[in-house]
Amino acid sequence: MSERLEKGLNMLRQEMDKKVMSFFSSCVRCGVCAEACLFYTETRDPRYTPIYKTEPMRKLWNSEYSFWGRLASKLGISKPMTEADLADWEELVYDGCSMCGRCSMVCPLGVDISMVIFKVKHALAVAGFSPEGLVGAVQRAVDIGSPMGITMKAVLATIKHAEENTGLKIPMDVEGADYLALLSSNEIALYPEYLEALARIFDHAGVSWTLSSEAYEATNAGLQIGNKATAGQLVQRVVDGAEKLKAKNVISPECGHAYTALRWEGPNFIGKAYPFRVVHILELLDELQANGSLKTTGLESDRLTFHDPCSIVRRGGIQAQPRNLLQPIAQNFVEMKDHGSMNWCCGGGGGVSSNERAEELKHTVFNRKKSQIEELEVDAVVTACSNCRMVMEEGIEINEMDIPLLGLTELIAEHLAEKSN
Amino acid sequence: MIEYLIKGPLWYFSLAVFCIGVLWQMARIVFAKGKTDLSVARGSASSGAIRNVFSRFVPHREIAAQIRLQVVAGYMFHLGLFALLFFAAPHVHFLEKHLLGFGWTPMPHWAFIVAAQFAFFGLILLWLRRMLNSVSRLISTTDDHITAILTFVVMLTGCLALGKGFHALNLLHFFTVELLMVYFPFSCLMHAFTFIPSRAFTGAWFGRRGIDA
Amino acid sequence: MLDSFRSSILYDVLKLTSTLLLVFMLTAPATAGPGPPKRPDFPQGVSTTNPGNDLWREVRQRDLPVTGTSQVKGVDSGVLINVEGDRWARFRIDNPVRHAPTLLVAVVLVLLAFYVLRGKVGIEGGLSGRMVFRFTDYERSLHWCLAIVFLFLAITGLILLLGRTLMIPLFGHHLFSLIASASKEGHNLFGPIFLVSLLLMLVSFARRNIYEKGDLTWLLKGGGIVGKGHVSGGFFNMGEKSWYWLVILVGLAISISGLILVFPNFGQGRVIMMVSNVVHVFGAIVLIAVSIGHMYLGSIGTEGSSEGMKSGYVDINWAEAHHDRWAKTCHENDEILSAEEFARLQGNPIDSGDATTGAAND
Amino acid sequence: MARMKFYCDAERCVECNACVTACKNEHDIPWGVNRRRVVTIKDGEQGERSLSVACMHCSDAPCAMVCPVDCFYTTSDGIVLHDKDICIGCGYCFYACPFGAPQFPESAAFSSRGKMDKCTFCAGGPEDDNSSQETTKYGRNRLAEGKLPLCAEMCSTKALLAGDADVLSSIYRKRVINRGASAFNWGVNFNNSKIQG
Repeated sequence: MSERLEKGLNMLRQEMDKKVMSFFSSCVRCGVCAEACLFYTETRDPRYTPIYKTEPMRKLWNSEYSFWGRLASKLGISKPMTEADLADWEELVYDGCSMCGRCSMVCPLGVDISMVIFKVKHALAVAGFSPEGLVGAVQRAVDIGSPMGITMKAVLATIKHAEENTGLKIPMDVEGADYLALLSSNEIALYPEYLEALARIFDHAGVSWTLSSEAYEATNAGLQIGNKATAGQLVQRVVDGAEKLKAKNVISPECGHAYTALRWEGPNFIGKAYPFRVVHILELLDELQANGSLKTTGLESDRLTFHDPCSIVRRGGIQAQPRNLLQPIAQNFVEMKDHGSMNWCCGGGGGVSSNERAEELKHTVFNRKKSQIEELEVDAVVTACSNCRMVMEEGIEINEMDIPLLGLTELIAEHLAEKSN
Repeated sequence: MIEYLIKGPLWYFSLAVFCIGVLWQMARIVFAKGKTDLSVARGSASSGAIRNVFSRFVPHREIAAQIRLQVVAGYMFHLGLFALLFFAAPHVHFLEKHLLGFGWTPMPHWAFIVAAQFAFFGLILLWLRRMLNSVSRLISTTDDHITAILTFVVMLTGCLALGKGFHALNLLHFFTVELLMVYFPFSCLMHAFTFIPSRAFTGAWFGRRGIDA
Repeated sequence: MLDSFRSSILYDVLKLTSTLLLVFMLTAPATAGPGPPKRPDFPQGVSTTNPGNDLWREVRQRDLPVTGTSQVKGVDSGVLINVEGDRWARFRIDNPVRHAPTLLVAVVLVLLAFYVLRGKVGIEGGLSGRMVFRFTDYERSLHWCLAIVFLFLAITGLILLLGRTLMIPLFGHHLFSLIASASKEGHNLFGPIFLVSLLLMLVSFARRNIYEKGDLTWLLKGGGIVGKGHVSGGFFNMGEKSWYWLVILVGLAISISGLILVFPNFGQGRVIMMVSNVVHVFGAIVLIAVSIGHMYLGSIGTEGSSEGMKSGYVDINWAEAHHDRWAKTCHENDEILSAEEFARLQGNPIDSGDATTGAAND
Repeated sequence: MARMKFYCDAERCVECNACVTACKNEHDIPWGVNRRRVVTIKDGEQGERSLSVACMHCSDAPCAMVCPVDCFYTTSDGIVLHDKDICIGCGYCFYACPFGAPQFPESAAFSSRGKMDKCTFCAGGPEDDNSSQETTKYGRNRLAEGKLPLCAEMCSTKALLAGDADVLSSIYRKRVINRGASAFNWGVNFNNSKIQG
C-alpha cells in the first residue's frame, strides 16, 4: 500500500464518526440527491450524483465497518481499496461539487451528503489528490497570507484609496475596538467598494471598529481544499489577531466560505472555542437596522433579485437578514424561483472557482443560474458573496447577458440616511 | 421435521439475530466517536433534530416534480408494507399469540389485499427504476438488489399463502421471513431504524446553525 | 415492421382459432365429449335411473318460471336450474383447456422456425453507436412493470387453466392444489395492479399510438417482411401501434372480466360470471400468444430493439430503419448523441478506465 | 351396488324448511352456508310448488368436470364428494352446478371464498369415517353408521326421499299411480284445469 493511500485511508478512518456511520447504514441509494445537484441536472452525468461522490468513504465503511465487508476481509476475499479509489474521485469531488449542500436538504434519509463529501476532501487533500489551482492557493495563503497572493502592501493601498474616496479614516490596529472587520481577497483585489461601504456604514451607525494588519484575510483555502491542518493554521491567524486587539466581535465579510470557516468550522479546526463572537456582516447590518442605528433612505426603482450564496443561506442560516435589509430600499424586489435555502449555487463554490481545470464545467453549470435570472427579467442581481459575484459576473459575460451584479453591503451604503445628530 | 425446524430453532435463531443485530448496529452508531461542535450555536440542535426527523417525510417542493416517481412509489410501498406488517389479520394474531400477548383490530381482508397491491406496485416500480435509471444503476449495490428481491419474495409468499388451509405455504412464508430477519441487520434494510439517527444528526446540525431545513 | 408481420400472422392464426372456438362453443352441448376420467371407486357401466329425472325434466320442460323464491338468501338461490352451467363447463374443457397449449406451442414453433430460417433481422450498416433518446425512465418502468405483472398473471392463470391436465400427473393432487391455491391468490392480487399499469400505459402512450396516414402503406407492404427493405414509420410504426391497441383493448377486457370474477361480494349471478370467465380466458390466451411474438421481436428477433427499453436510447440506424419519419425529426432537432456522450450519460464514460464501474460490485 | 339419490316430491313439499334446519344442525354448518335449500316457485300464486334442493350427486357431475384442482370424487355408492384439503375455493363448481349446490363460507372481495362446502349425502369426506377431522370439515358421516341423510329422515310429509335410486323409483312410481286415481289431485295441471282446487 502506497503511503499516500495509507494517509488518505487513515484520514477517512479518522473522519468516520457516528454521523457517517448512521448515514451509510441508512442510505438506500434512491438517487433523489442527483436531482438536487447542480452538476448533475446541468450535465445529466450520473457520476455527479452527490452520494456517488462519497464513494471512497462508503467503500471504506463497507470494507471496515459493515458486517459483510468485515466478514469478507476476515476470510481474505475482500478487494482492498486502491489508490484509484481515491484518485478517480478527485475530479468528481473538486471539479464536480461546489459544496453547495443542496443534496443534504433533499435526502429522504437525512444524510448530510455535503458533509461526507467534505470528509472525502480531507482524505484526498492529505493523500495529495487535489487540483493544482487549489494547491497553489493554499500555498499562497500560508506563505503570503492570502490565496490570491495579496500582500499587506496591497491592502494598505486599498485602504488608502478607500479613505480618499470616502473622506473617512479607516481604523487600523485599534486595540479595544468593538468590531474587528476582516476582508476576503476578492474584496481587496476586485471589489474594494466593500471596504468603502463598511467605512460609510460604520461611520453612520457609530460602530467602533478596526482592521488588523495581522489578520486581514478572512478566506480559508484550507477549507476549500479540505486540509484541516492548514485551515486551522489560517483560522489561528485570525484568532491571534483578534486576541491581540482584544476585539469582542469579529466581522466575517460577505464571502460565503470565509463565513463557514470563521463562524462554524473554525473553532473545530483549532480545537477550542473563540474568546470573541463571529458575526456575518449581513447579520450585523440587520442588527443595526433593527436597533435603529442604521437608517436607510431612497428606493431602488430597478427590478432586483437576490442570489442566495449557499454558504451564507443554506449552510449558514442567514436567510431572513438579506431580505430584511433589501426590503426598505428595493421597490421592485422579486424572488428567484427556488429562492432561499433551496436556491441553486452559482457553480463556483467549494473551491471550484480557484480550480482552472473545472472552468468548462463551471460554465456549463452556470446555465441554471442563467435561466433563473433570465426568467425574472431583472435589471440587476444582488448577492452577498464576492465569490458568487465573481463567478456570476464571469458567467454573465460569457453568456452576453449584460446584467450588473451588486454587493448587498455596498447597496446599503449607497442608501444611508443623513446622520440625524 | 421441516416444520419443527422452521417454527422452532430457526425462528428463535432469526429472532435473536434480528433483535441483537439491530440493537448492536444502533449501539455502534450511538457509541461511535463523535466530536462536539465547538462553534457557538445559533439555534437549538435538539429541536432541529426532532423537526428534521419529521420534515423529511415530505419532499422539498423545489424538487418534488423531478422525484415524483420515487415519492409516489416509495410512499405506496412503505405505507402498504406498514399496513401489512402491523394490521394484517394473520400478523396481528401471530404477534398476539407468540410475541406480545396483546393484539389490536386487524384490517379486513379487502384492505389487506389493497395494501398488498400498493406495496407490490410501489416495490416493483422502485426496483425497476433502480435498474433502469442511470443514476440509480450507478450507485446501487448488490445489497440493494438482494434486499429488494428478498422483500418482494417475503411479500409474495405471504400473499400466496392467503388461501386457507395450505400449511406448507404458510411455512414457506415463515421461512422467507426468517431469511429476511437474519439478513436485516447487516443490510440497508437497517434504514428502517437508522433513518432516525441519520435525520436527527443532520437536523441537529441544521438546527444549531439556525437553518430551517 | 417485422413485429407486426408477426402479429398479423398471429392475427390470422388467432382469428381462425377464435372462429373455430366460437363454432365449438355453439355446438358444445351437442358434441360434448366425455368428462374427465372418474376415479375408479364407482363401477362404470352400471346404469340406474334417477327417480328425480322425471321431476327435473318436468321443471325444465314446463313453462313454469325457473326463478322462484327461497328462505335461503344467496346468489341465485331462487334459481332452480342453472341451465348454462353444464354448457360452460363442457365448453371450458373442450376449448381453452384442450387447445390453448397447442396454440401456444405452435406460436413458439413458428417463431423458432422463423429464427432458424431468417435469423435475427439486422439493420443495413449495422449499429452506429450514435444514440437518440426514446423512452423516459417512467415509461420504461411502466413497461417493465406491466410486463412483470403480465408474466406473473399469465403463468398463474395458465396453471389454473391447464394445471389439472398437465401438472396433476406430474405433481399429484395435493402438491398441485398447493400450487393452484398460491396461483389463485397471487392472480387475484396482481390482477388489479395489471389494470392500473394498463391505464397508466394508456395515458402515457395513447397519443403516440394514434393511427396516421402512412400506417396503411406499412400494412400493405406487410411491415417490410414481404418485400425488400424497411417500411416507413413514425415514432411507433403500424405493427407497434396494433400491438399497443391489442394490449389496451384486450387487456381492458381481461381486466374488467377479471374484476367481475374477483368480486363475488357484489352478488352478480352465475351467468355473468361464466360469460366473464369465457372473455377472460379468451382474451388472456390471445394476449399471451401475441406477447410471445412481441418478446421475440423485442429480444432476439430484431437487432437493436431491446436497447430502447433498457437504457431508453436507441441507435440512430435502428431508428432510421424502423421509424424513419421519427428519425428525421431527431436529425432536424439535432438530438443525436455520440457514443461517448451516450456512455457518459449512462455513467460509464469510455475514456476513464476501470474505476468508474463503481459501486455495483461490492 | 347402491346408487344414492335424493328425490323431492313437489306434490308433498310444504316448504317447512325442516330439511334445511336438520341439515344445518346435524353438521354444525356455519351461517351463510346452506347445503340444502327449499325453492318455491310461483309463491302465493296458483300452481305454487316447492322443492328441496341440494347436491343431486350427478352421474356426470359438471362440478367435477370443471374443478381446476380435481378435488371431486364419486364413492362406490355414487355419492359425489370433494376433498377440502385440495379445494382452492375458486367458485367454478358453483358456476357449473345446475342446482347451485356448492356453497362457500364467505364471498368477500378479491375472491376470498374459503373452501367449498356442499351436501355430502351425510357421507363425510375422504378422511376416516367419523374421525374428528372428517366431522370438522364435512359434518357427520351418517352413512357409515348405517343411517340415511337426516334431511330425508326428518321430512314430515315424506316429500324428500333419500336412498338407492331403484328403491326411490319404485316409491315414486307407486305415488304417481295412486295420485292418478284422483282427478282433483292431478296437481300439476291445476293451472290449466277448469276445476279450481
